[in-house]
Amino acid sequence: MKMLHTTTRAAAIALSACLLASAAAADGKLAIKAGRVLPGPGMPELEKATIVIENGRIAAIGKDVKVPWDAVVIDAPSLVAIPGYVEAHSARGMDRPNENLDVAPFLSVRDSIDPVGFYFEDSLRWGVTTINIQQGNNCVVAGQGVIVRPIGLTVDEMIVRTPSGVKLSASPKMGFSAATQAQALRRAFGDLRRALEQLVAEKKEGSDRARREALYQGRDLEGENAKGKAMEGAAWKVTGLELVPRGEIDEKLVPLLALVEGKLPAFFYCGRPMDVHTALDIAKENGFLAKTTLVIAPAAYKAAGAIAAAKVAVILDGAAVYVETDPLTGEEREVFVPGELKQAGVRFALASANPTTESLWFQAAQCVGRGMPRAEAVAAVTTIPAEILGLGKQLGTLEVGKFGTVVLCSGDPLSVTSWVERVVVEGRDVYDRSKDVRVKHLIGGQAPANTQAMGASLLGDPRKVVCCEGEDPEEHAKHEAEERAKKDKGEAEDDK
Amino acid sequence: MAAATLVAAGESKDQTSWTVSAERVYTATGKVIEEGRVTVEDGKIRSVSKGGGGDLTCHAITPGLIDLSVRIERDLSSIEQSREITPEKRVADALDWFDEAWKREARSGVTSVMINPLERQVVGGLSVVVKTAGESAQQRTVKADSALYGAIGSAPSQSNHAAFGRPDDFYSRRPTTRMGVEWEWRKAFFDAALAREDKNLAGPGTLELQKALAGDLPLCIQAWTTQDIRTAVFLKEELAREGLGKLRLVVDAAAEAWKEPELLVRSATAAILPPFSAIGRSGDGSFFALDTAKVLAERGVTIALSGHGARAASERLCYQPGHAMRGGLAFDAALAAVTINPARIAGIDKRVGSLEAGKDADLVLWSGPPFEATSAVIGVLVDGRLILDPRTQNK
Amino acid sequence: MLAIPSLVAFGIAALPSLVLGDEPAATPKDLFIRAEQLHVRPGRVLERGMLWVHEGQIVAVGTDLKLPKDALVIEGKVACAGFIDSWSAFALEPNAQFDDRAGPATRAVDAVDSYVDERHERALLAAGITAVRLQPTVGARAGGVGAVLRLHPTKSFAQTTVIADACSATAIGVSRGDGRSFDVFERVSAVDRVIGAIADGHAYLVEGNEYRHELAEWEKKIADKQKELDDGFKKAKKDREKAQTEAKDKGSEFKDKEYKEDKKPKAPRFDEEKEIYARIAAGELPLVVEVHRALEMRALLAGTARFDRLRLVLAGASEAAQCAELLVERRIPVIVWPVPMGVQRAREYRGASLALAAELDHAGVEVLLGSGAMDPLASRDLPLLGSLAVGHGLPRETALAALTTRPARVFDVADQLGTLELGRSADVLVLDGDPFAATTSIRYVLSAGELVVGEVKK
Amino acid sequence: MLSFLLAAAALAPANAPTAHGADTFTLKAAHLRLYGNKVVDGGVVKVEQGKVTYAGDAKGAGELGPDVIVHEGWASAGLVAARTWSGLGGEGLEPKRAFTAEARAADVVKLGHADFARARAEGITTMVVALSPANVASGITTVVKTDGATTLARDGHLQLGLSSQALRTNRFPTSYTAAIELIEAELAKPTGVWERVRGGKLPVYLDALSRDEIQRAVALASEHRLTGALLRAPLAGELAGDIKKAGLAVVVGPFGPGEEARVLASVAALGRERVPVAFGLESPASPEALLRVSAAMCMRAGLDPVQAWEGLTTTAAAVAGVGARVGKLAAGCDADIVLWNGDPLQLASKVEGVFIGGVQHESKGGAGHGGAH
Repeated sequence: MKMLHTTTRAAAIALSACLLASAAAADGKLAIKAGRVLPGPGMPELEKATIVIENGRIAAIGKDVKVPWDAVVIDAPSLVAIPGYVEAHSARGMDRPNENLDVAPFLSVRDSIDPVGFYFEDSLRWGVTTINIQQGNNCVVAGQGVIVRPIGLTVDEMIVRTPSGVKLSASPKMGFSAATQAQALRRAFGDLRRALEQLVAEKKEGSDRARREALYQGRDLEGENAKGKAMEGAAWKVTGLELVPRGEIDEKLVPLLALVEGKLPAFFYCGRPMDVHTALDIAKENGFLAKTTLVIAPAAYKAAGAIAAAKVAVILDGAAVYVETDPLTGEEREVFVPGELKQAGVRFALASANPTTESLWFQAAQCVGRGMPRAEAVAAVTTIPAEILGLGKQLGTLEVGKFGTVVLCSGDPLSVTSWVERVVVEGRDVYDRSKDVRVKHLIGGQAPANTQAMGASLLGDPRKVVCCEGEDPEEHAKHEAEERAKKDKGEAEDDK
Repeated sequence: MAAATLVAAGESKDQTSWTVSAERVYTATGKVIEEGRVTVEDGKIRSVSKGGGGDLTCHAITPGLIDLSVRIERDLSSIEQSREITPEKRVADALDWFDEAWKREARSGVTSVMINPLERQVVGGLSVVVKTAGESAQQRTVKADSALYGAIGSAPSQSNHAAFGRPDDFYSRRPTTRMGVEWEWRKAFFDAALAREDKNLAGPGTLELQKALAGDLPLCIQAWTTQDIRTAVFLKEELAREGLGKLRLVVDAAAEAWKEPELLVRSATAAILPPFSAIGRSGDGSFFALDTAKVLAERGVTIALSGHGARAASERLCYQPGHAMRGGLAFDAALAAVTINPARIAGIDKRVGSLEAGKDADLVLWSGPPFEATSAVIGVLVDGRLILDPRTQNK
Repeated sequence: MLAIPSLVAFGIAALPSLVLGDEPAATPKDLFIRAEQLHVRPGRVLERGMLWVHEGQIVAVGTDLKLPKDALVIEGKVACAGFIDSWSAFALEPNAQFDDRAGPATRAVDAVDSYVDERHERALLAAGITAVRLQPTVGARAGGVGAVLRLHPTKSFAQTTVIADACSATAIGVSRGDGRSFDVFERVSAVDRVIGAIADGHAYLVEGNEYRHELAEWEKKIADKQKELDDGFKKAKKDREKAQTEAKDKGSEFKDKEYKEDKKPKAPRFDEEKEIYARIAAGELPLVVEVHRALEMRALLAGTARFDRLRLVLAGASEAAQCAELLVERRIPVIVWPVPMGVQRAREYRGASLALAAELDHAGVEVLLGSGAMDPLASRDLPLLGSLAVGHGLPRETALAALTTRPARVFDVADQLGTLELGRSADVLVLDGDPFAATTSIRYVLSAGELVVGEVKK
Repeated sequence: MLSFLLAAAALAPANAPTAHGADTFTLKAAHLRLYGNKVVDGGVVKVEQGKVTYAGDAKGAGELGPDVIVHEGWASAGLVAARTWSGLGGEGLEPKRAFTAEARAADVVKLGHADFARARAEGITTMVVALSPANVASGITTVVKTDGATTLARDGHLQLGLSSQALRTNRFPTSYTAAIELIEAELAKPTGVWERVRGGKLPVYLDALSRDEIQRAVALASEHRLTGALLRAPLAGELAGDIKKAGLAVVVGPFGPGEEARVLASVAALGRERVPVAFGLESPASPEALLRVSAAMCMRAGLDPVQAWEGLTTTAAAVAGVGARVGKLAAGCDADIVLWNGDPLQLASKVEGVFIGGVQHESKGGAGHGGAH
């Protein structure tokens, strides 16, 4: 999905700053008085209820809750409060979503995140308050992802948890085929295993020899004590790994080892049904099936049976309605993918098809439109993704003890006419639509002060340079250049 | 829950008489009937009244949606590129009646579409309005030569270049700039005007241009950005000033119309809006504000929404009114913008565009409030034929 | 006429029931086949033969078997083993066909799409193809490890893989119509490349064996030493203390005596490609080489003569007739592709004759038939290509062998496929006439003892 | 006897009369396929000066002449390929202009070309040498025999290309619309090729691929009452009704292994609608053997065997406009006879002898196929 970067970076920072002005008032107490509260999928809704947040967590919620005297109060009698949406997998928000190295689990996307990117702002605008950012799908074994909240000017401010897991793909990376992709995946784990075995062998041989030497020289043996630990829960074991102190294991191997040891979740991309089998086999062979979540393209729905049998959860990375062409007749048919997944008994979360109009709310709404019970549709964008990310106890619903992350909508959250008016993330009042410059721009086309008028600035072609009234052409040229640079980055996201 | 499959065979295929009832019937005549019913006889609407029951039921009924800017021509072989001005060429002659796109449109509630020539030409030729389903080409044609269609902007000059070396394609030709495109437009009309007196000046296409000048043939110009919309309107005003003619102007893909709505208002120009875009970025480098439809509607401009024949289900015409409403457009105006307005613009409102006795039985059946993301098109009738069967949906 | 209507259906959506193919009712434990002519194997035909299939296995063949009770009885004119396409791309992911990253260790099974349209698979079965040898990257330098799969409309290929590593394949100077052309030097070096790879594999094999041997020796030696050291420890300890005190007295500093032992032998570096070529050199895997010009064939044969366990198979082999006697002498089978379609611009096929199969057979070369792996659906028409080969002089019996027993033997699956002998899993065709007659239709097809084409009323 | 025949064949140079000398003899064959599914066992064909004077059972044959050839297998009329590029040496296209209606395949074709020897070896005795479909008006086909000498019809058909392949962005026209307008303009001309086409004196070959293109071609044909056939038209069967109404035939193929089932089913559908179907080739680009392979594949897909055989002989001859002379074994027809070791309808049957105009030709083709262009 392309992203639009049209303001100058300076302006963008100013913009984000204004969004976060009130974020300073963190860790204090905050009370939200909402006209309606929809605490979570299937939970009874509350009329005129209050949510009290202390130290970032929900301290109380209900109709007659006492508001602490020192709490900041958001009085929103006309608004509807819902838990923030959870994006279980996204390759957006990075300067570049894909890495050229085929196997690079030692990388982390945190080094690639652009905190002032519009993606994060847009996410807030559409009620997405937690995002698991993973590398793009064009990889073999990709880097480790991070879970962020879309607020803050530095990556560290944003981070909820890192690493969130390793990204792998069973679909051919560019230039690969199904055969060579599977080969590359197996090679990665085979190399790991051989490396570990050799490490252990050398270690063992070393200590044996030392012992013999000591015997020969008549010295008493001072025993080796290894600080290492053996692999547990893996399909293949390297016996005696405990002999090797962790420090001595090549750090490039560590993430894959963690995967094999079941210590790190795996997000395995499958673009086609056949890829699902490759992914499941690799995960089984190497013992991390239990920690695996499949990120599937709509086309992969045909493998729903196999997915259900393997008892893994999936994240649907794409549109809910898939247009499929019959290979024999050329006729098209529309498949409602979440429906297929549900029917097969697969546990699934939905991901945004684009950062705005087809964000999580829209995906859920589509499901309702195609006859899925509302509770199930909403769960697929709140509780289930939260659970997939291991944040089920913190996120997904509005309950005492969970994160005080609340989205206030102008009406039914799944209605096209509703807008996100306020967002509170872990007790911090981080978004107010009435102060949002960019949303005014998107709706009314009012370009924010000291930024380039839209449209004209997007004409990549020098022939079509159009200056706005009173604009210094030199400035303009600078913007142009920046525009193109940013636009390209946007483009780069397409090949994820 | 799988698959919106079109009704392929079976008894209902040839049935053209139905009684359809719904909690709400939106007639697009300004009237909404609670607990209403539409009776269809031999492909025509017989009555629209209160009452339930019938063969098909659903939450809401609207008239079949009409899209005035759909591209179904397969490729460049649908336009004659040896000249940039080809007003006499009929897009109908290059149509692929077997294209899956027809069903795609029908499935999502679009029952009539205007097919326009590709924008690679300056003046591409004659558009045609057809139903998205039906037996033969003749039966499906609602209005032949429904408009003269062309483009202003970067498209007609795209990949053209000044002739150098041995020209081995048609792209070594004028125009190579917006200026060039505009010049071609004016030349075409002025020549056509002159040819009224001096028949020797007449050539292929002159007749069509003259019809457009006389206002007998709507002139539909694709113009995304505000400067292109200006050019289109100025062209109309100049021709009027010179006393050469009175164009019935329609601007297609008017993404930046929000910048200067006055242009359209003062020239009584109708606008076809392109699909709303996630982050404002729209075609030809334009920026498409979300409240464009609202602004134009409030200024009294006749607007029609379009899906531009999107392949992805979520980008089709049936979702565009929702986006427009999000931008502030009232429901009734949104409904009009995909039914009666386009019908009027294309001059087919006698047959389609609203639910009234005597009109074609083009109906859309909705699972919930129309245009909401939580609603789906679950049934479609075209000329009384059941194209999408609500009894098989959302099961 | 079952085969025909069901084939017709594929084009026409208006016949959904046929398009989907009627699911054969759950096949009973026992099937009993009666045929006027039962080809147990080419050359062994039973008049009024009978075949008893129990739980998918052939448990009895003869002329006077008694009908097991509540067995499903299938009758027809001719019965024979299901056809095997020796050279197919059916169900292979398209990218895999021309993937230049592929190497000897790339595996066909990884490129098999279990979700290939069921109607395509039924079309193959309806044409009598019950198994295929799949080989990715037909055109690239290395085809990797090929597999033999049984076809079954409802089972996934994972369930029907007969052998996952049936062979390894490579090609010499083959452009496959993709416009690549090779000058003579390139082609000669391609031959050297193949021979070199086999040699490396052989060396790798030897190296590995030597290492294991040396390691064993070393371990034994060390074990002895260990024992001797354990025994000598008390004394060594005394000696050391003595030496230490002496040193103190002398005022000179004490030094432990230096310990020596043989170094542990180093394991050869793991190499996935050499692993494969080692198996090839050891004769575990046949090596299929697509090569067309007599010049390269001779060079290849000459260069590989010294690998006595190597199992070479030629494919394509347009000019093989010119070195037939060599092929006979080396007992090298040849997979012939009767109609090189879609490659009209590929130079290597110039001079490919439709009579090639017949000529080679006449000269005594073991001929197999394959559909060329250019088009995934070509396998469907392999029987027609068989007829065509017959029409150009190949004896019927040989043609039948080329589609059944021979591929089964060459790819090491003879114990399961290729004949109607005891113990084989039942892949059986029941036809209403000569298998090579265009007018013959296939009435019933059994895949692993399951009725997958045709219906029998009890 | 047979062995003698083959020996003679081996000795005989191409195009030269064999031991029998004169093109007058009597053929006794175990089975005769006269036409369609008309098969005579123990049949006799009498040939005088290259013409068949009698074909039928032994009784009706009367007195047999001095030269009697006995064939233990089958005999049939020589096969007819309704389309091929053989003998053109790749000169089948004049790409500079889209309209080259006056271009004649007859001016290019080399009758002695090895392509024809290979065709003969497959039992093909008559071929329509057509042009590339990459022009709107490609030119005029020619109908020749594969004996290396005989031209049956110098002007066969006017070949028109209505597929997107005939439209290019480097020449006029670039659109279906203009292409059809231009053809109609040409048809209005009073003289030349187009006049003969308009008057139905010269049939057309209309090349089209997608269904919309077929639709346009059929519309054009029926509007101007053109006679002739569609070329290729892979999915013509799905429009069989319209094609039948327009009175057109369809020249299908060549089909190779793996051809789409939908395309083969379309041919079967044409057969069911009784639309005349003839088989064509694109030799030397693909093997001549594909003529019979195509027929066999269509039979597998449901085409009636009789129609399949006629598509290889009588129908093809009719489409080629030489139905009176070739395509069947009947008195008055040319003595183009093929000897087979089995039913010629079977792919597995082998060609054992070929007579063209009563003259026997060696039936071994040039080694292999293809490439030679």
